Amino acid sequence: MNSLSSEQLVAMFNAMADSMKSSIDHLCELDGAIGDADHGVTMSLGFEAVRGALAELDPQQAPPTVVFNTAAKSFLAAVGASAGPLYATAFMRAATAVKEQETLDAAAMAKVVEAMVDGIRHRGKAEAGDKTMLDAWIPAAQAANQAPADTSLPELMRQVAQAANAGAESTIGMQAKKGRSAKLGARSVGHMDAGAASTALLLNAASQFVVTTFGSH
Amino acid sequence: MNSLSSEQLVAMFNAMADSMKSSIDHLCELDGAIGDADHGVTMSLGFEAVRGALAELDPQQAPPTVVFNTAAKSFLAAVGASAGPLYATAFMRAATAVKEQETLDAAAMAKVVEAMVDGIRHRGKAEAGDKTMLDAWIPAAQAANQAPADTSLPELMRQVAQAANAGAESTIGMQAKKGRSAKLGARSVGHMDAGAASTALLLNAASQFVVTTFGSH
Amino acid sequence: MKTKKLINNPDNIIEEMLEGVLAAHPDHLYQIESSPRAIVAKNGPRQGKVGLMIGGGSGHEPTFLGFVGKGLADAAAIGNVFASPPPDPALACAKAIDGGEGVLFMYGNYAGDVMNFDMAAEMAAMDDIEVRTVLTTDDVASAPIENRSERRGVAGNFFIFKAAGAACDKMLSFDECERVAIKANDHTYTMGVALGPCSLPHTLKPNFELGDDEMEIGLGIHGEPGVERGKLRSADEVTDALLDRILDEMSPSKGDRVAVLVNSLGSTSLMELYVINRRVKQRLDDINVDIHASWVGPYCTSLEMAGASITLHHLDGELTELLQHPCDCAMFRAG
Amino acid sequence: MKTKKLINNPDNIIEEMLEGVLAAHPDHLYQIESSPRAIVAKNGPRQGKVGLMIGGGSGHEPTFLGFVGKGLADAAAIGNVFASPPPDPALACAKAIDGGEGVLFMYGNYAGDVMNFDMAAEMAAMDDIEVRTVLTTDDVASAPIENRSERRGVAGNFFIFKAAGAACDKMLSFDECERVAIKANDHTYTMGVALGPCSLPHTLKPNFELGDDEMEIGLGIHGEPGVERGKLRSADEVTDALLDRILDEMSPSKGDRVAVLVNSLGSTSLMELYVINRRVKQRLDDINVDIHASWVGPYCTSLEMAGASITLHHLDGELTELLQHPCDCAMFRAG
Ligand SMILES: Nc1ncnc2c1ncn2[C@@H]1O[C@H](COP(=O)(O)OP(=O)(O)O)[C@@H](O)[C@H]1O
Ligand SMILES: Nc1ncnc2c1ncn2[C@@H]1O[C@H](COP(=O)(O)OP(=O)(O)O)[C@@H](O)[C@H]1O
Ligand SMILES: [Mg+2]
Ligand SMILES: [Mg+2]
Ligand SMILES: [Mg+2]
Ligand SMILES: [Mg+2]
Repeated sequence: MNSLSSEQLVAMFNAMADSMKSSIDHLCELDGAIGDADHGVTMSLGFEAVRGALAELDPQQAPPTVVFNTAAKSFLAAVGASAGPLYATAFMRAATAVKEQETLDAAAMAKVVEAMVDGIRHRGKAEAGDKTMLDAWIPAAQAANQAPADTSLPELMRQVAQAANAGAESTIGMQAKKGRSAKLGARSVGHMDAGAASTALLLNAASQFVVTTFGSH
Repeated sequence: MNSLSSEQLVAMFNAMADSMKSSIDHLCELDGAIGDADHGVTMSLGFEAVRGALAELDPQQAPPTVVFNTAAKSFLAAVGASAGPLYATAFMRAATAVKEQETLDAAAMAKVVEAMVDGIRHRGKAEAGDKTMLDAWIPAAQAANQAPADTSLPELMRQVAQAANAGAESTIGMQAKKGRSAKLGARSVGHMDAGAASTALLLNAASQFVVTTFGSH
Repeated sequence: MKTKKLINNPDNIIEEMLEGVLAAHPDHLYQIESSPRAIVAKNGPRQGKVGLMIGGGSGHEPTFLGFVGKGLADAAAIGNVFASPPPDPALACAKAIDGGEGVLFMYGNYAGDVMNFDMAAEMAAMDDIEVRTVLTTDDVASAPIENRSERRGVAGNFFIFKAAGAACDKMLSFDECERVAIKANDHTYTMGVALGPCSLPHTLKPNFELGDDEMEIGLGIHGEPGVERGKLRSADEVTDALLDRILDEMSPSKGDRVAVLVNSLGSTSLMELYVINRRVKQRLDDINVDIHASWVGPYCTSLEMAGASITLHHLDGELTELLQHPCDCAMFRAG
Repeated sequence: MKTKKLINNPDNIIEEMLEGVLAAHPDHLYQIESSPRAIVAKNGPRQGKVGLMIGGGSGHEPTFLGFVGKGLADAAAIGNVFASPPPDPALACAKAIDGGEGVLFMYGNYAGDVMNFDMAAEMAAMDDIEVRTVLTTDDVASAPIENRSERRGVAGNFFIFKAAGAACDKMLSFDECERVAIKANDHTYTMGVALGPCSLPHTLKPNFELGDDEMEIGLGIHGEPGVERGKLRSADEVTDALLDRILDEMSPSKGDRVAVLVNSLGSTSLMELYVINRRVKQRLDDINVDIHASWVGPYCTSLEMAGASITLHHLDGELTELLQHPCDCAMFRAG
């Protein structure tokens, strides 16, 4: 069965970093409509810091749990903001979830996604429907959780990404309840949440990476 | 012979005030190209102050010399800037030049224009060709001075205004030597001097007023 | 079209700004070597004194950096532009300024700041430093009065930090310092208006759009949408609109005293601010409210945003004394 | 498209601004009743002291108003936006601050100011008040060094007025005060850069045009064209371009001391100014020039113009002492 090595996991983080870098303006624009216009900068700075920290690791010596923990620390230290604690906590939970694993197969990746959602929920105390990144992450975790046991890693990631896309889309109709845009009330309706948008981009980049690495089945 | 009463002189000042008011943006733009973009504001504020002060006079009791002195004081008090001392001095000289006169005929108006030039020259210490309002005032005074003794008041004013127009035009090719735009050196070439432009506008408004009042001969 | 700024690589802008700040204010401030986004007052922190840490995203200068100094804040944790700092600099500040009596964390109420500073507080607790947090929530426009605790902290920080800093400097107990901080926040009301956007150094694009003849009342200091968008009105009308909402909530009695802050969001000139201040004085005179003191200028900015805010700090004897207490900061002095 | 401003009728803007200034700073300033554009320090002027009057057009706040106070200027004569005041307020100031030892007039070297203030000086002489004038000419870009006396006065006013004000406050003789003022001016060098225009309240139109990606070095504080227009460069490159011209003229020796002013023309943010200040420090460190003190912020603005200027004040023992001399003004305090 397909399974990501630590080296491949690092490469997947780099693919996500690339995706954030090329989306800076787009995400800032989304955040600008109902927030403070910095989400693209924050996500890109954060993932560039992750890229840099992971490059220092020797993937032979560093199992996936170390990769996630390194990502957590470097992301947080680089950016703060809302995204910092949320993603740092998410990555730390992911690190715990894969503590014993040498490589990550479909089942492990499903655990990763679910652990990340737990982390984001724990840190931010938001609920589904509050118009945050959770509205992309929760359906992503549900897709991972509901996938049959024999789903391949590429197929799993495809479904996860697709669910995140739909989740991000669904935030357009929502009224913000958490975060900066919450002060907006009804005026937040009609705009996609920037954090949900970046979630979808990240999971699509991850899915694409897996497909490229293993083929689509 | 045609001769301006004090009442008509006041009305002529009001016509000049109207002209300045409708030229604020134009004169500011000219000043902006090589100066500090305020000449239209200054001239209009100044002439509005003159309008206000002259309205307080009883023209029956106030000979032309009083009108000019009142204009000098109110203009200066309202605006300062470069235009303030220059026009205040000019009006004071005009007041002296017509001290004995009950009304102003062509000869008196010629003296007024020449006295004003003397005042501006005395106060500003500029020379012909320095790219200032003098480059419109000096030809205006020359026209007044060279007009045959029998020139009618409307005709005199027409010639004065025409000379000022040509003088203002001639500043386009000049390099500034006095005033704010003097720091510019060669970059001042190609722009009409704002003070010369307002001089032409003032003298045209005055000429038009005289023509309207007395007909063109 | 990109907004023009005098910057170098935007990735380094905070470090470069801090280098410039330290170069200009070496007698007031130092940077913690292991955590350079932690900026500490040279003469503030001392044994037996409650420490006061403030902080938040950059781009609001002189808030927060400028209010670090003897008599006001002991340290500031500095984030990226409009982004909360991570926990690390806040933790480093807490350690540097702890005088054994606990450390007060004060900052504007934004989700990101709360998460990061709370993490820092938890970490400080592990090092046996007691941290308590008082959030500033002076932005009247950002939530109805029933939900005051959800409001954002904006320019009123100036008065709230000043009161708390004075309490700390007077060596009051942790309980007292916390009480004073909460009280100062409760007595502080801000309303702002924006006329034009600012641009983040990374994007150089306006962070919101506003019609050529429009203004927005209640817009946040990071460009978060406000409560009312409309045609630009005269300074007096805008001042009245802002003051009406403030006075409505504050409901001062005749003879009450206030301190006033008329603040520029960035590019609005002192000339305009003083015109506004004139109207504030007229309105307060009309209802017999005394002005104890006024500050007019750029105290809490949003980079080069155009607009202004008005803050009233509703004084009683205690708050007056705290306001008068001397302080000596890099970018602000009083007393 | 009109520039948006928080103003009322522009014809009243100076009176309204002054009303707001007096409302905010009643302990520092008063207005002469018969000449309301004459603003006088409450605690500055006194018998036996040379009086210092500064002044010029409005729109540069906190210059000139903000520098009136004990230890600095005794009074300021206030003009319309970018327009010299008429002689009357200057004369009123001179009368109000004359302590029997004479009055020093100091202001930037602009034709309009010279004409108006000279008229005031002549009128003062008729009232037996001796007036001497020292023009500030710190703008390096505005004329070649051979014609230093033709240069404009810009942000360096800050240091020049400070030195002269200290000399007056120390009760030095008229000759000494004049000597110090001239010396301070000779030791002060400013270079500025503009990134965008401002608009006069009456026209609400940009006072000059600049390409979307352009800057102009040496542009005057009223928008007068500068010496070099080009593509916007990085903060470090621009700082170097400005400093190179200053250092070239000042030609400091190793171990010399300077005071630094990094000034915003209006909408350029503190963040950018501190980035510039960082580079100034690096450059001065490189050539072993000591920084005695630095000021960073909006000290001499052009309404909301975008851009900045750098001023170096070349110190010796005397100028250092004068700079350190305390002053307490409405918008500025030192010592
Ligand atoms: N409490 C929360 N729980 C989950 N997600 C949140 C929460 N608060 C904010 N977010 C997400 O963070 C995004 C904003 O992130 P970012 O712009 O980086 O931080 P900031 O809000 O500090 O500027 C929002 O679009 C939203 O998706
Ligand atoms: N010394 C001078 N002599 C004659 N005219 C002058 C002199 N200096 C300036 N001017 C005129 O004044 C005009 C500028 O006036 P204005 O804009 O009102 O004043 P300021 O230069 O103070 O902004 C110039 O265009 C020029 O024509
Ligand atoms: Mg954001
Ligand atoms: Mg002008
Ligand atoms: Mg943010
Ligand atoms: Mg002018």
